[in-house]
Amino acid sequence: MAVLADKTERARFIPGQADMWAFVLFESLVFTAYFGFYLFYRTQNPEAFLHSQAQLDLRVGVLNTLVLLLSSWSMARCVQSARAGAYQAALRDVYLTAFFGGVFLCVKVFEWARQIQLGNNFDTSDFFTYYFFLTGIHFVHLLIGFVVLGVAVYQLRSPARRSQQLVETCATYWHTVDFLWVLIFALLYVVR
Amino acid sequence: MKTAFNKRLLVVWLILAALTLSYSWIDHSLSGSLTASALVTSCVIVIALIKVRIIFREFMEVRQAPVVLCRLADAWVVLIGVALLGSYFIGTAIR
Amino acid sequence: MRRIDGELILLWTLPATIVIWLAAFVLFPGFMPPMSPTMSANEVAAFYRDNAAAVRSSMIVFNWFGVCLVPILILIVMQIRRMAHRTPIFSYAMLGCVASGPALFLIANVCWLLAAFRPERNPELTQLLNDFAWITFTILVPYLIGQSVILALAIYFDDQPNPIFKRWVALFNLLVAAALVPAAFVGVSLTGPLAWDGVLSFWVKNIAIAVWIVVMGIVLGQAVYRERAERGSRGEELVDA
Amino acid sequence: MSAVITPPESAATPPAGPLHQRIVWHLSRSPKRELWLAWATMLVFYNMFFPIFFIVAQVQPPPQPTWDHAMQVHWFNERHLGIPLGLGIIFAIGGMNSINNALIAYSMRRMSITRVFGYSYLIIYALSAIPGLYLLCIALIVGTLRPERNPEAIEWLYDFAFLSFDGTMGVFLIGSLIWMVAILIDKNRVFPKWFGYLNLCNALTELVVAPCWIFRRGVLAWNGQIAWWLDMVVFGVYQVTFIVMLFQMIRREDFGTGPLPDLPRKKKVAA
Repeated sequence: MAVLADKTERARFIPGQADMWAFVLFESLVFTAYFGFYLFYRTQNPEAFLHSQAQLDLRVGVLNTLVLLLSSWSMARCVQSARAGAYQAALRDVYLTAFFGGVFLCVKVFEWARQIQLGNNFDTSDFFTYYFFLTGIHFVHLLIGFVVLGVAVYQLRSPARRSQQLVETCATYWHTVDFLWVLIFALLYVVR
Repeated sequence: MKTAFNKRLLVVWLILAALTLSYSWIDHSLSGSLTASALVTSCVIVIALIKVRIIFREFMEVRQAPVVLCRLADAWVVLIGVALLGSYFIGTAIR
Repeated sequence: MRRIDGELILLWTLPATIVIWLAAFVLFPGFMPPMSPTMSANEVAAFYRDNAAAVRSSMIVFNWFGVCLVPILILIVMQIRRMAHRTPIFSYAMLGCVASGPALFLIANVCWLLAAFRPERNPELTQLLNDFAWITFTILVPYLIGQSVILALAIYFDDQPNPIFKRWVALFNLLVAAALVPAAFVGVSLTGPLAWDGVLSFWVKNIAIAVWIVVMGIVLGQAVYRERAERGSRGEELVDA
Repeated sequence: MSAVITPPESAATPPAGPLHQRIVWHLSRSPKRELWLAWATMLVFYNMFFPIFFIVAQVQPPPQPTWDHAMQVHWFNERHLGIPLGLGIIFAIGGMNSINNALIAYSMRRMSITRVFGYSYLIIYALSAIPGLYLLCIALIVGTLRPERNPEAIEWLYDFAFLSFDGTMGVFLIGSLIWMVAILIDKNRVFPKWFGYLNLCNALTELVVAPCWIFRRGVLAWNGQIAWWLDMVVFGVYQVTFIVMLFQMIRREDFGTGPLPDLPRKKKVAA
């Protein structure tokens, strides 16, 4: 009951800076263009793409997706804890997010190393060009995500700062990295 | 109050995880056949977009955002979907 | 307050720079008169074979002292800062121009030295290096034009009873900038006034640069000395305590 | 720093009259004339820059990296006048670029941050013009200079030009990031924060250009849809945005050190 009252009382609000949403929408357009080129050229030579794609291990992709979803989950919890004033819990959730992000990075590097061992380099086939390109640019976004998490930690640690808006902005960025991976995962591993 | 919120997020995560695992099932049911399939592709993209929309609404809290942002986020999901399926089917058609 | 100790030392490096540059310029056998762009590959190769020592020594000297104009340009930046402007935008723009001229010149310089390094090389490659060096040397004008025009604008906007530089310096700089423009079109032709040995691309451009250095050296010197005199008469400490 | 003169209030209001008179007033008499002049220079520079590369010299969009020697020589021959003339104009007006960078550096000076940002941006962009613009223009001009030159040497110039253009984005990338950080931590509200994030978008697409060093065909080659076309679109959006942003900044400029005031909405209409 209290929850309901609280919810209706609070006006609808934009989570974080509206500016970050401009980034999210613009950046997802850029990624949509990458994906569009990938899907288009895939249909021009489906056999070669399918043949290369068969060398990816779907289980690694599923694992990574679950890990990144976990990190997003804890980031979402962090925002709610911070909003409720539970800053210790919020900090713990950011660290948890960073931990899952780190696991994702390690699995990703491991997967790259394995593909290179199998002889699939950046320039060996069209599919692996796109694979390394899309996972690589996403990797860069994730690395920036760690800087963003650092900002969130910096905000949460001192009572003098604790800007809820900035924490939400950081979370919005992190979820963007997550949903971009959801798309990349679907397009690289499962699309036929 | 906190536990109530967390339960919802947990359910959201479980749904997302289930959708992710559904890919395993799709992949398994194809049992390694190397053929292009517009049906599989469409399903996969649609499932991914559903996941994206759930992330938008629940994790990114668009659900509680002003209506403009809600509509904008939904429009973006549709836009991405149209662009992806469009490039796939146009590519298939003019091959 | 900006510290000015040592400005005179930097200012007086200019005559030394001019002497060194002039000596190296005359020493390079390709400048007096400038090499013709219509030379065949074999002639170019023979030129570097026969004149290797002179090419090397002059270009090594240029390599050492090519950046010597930078302190002078920074002194001009400092004088622009004294002008009655509301923003430091002209001094910023001037600062952005300072390093690019020497950087492009050093590319030409390296190409000349490379051309002379292996006389037995395929003449076509030597000719390629020679072309690259000459085109780069001639076309390095964008920031020279830029700094002249920026300086002219800065002087024009210097609204005070006793401006840092007189108005004619602005006009002079615009004139120099105009004289440098034709050199940007050096690639249009291998013969005539625009070719790299032509009247406009070689003689007008290089004489304009030389005159600019001398004239700006003098007016800059006047401005620097005047600033010191003004500070002295106001009883300020010239020596940094 | 510069001596600040406060002009009488009457001098600060533009005279009534036709548009061109007001423009002349803004560029020569207005208290903000230095900034307006720099902005106008930027507008002129970019309005000449793109038409020259695309229409006069016709060196953009870039040709195929996969062409054989005969095609490359033919490509240079077709432009034997366009390249030296068009790129000659670039060399003649190149100095304007320094004024553009100075204006952007000034925007960082107006922020509540250390001067290091503005100076770093200025120097980085002054440096980046050499590999990113002038060197490749020189290679193209040398390529058109002698049609009878050995085709292998022509190929070397061809590769040099386009790889130098596409492949040296790092300097622009870091410059963009410096501007981004400056905007995001600024408390003077010089630019909206979303413009800071747009800098990040621009920086990220410049990363994507790097594979042109590896690929000779496909979307990541130096003329590829991702490495060149998409990058151009994002850069175009970014560029138009920053020109508009700087315009707004100059209109709001009050020559103070605190937060930039918002534009008085009503007054503008009345004037």
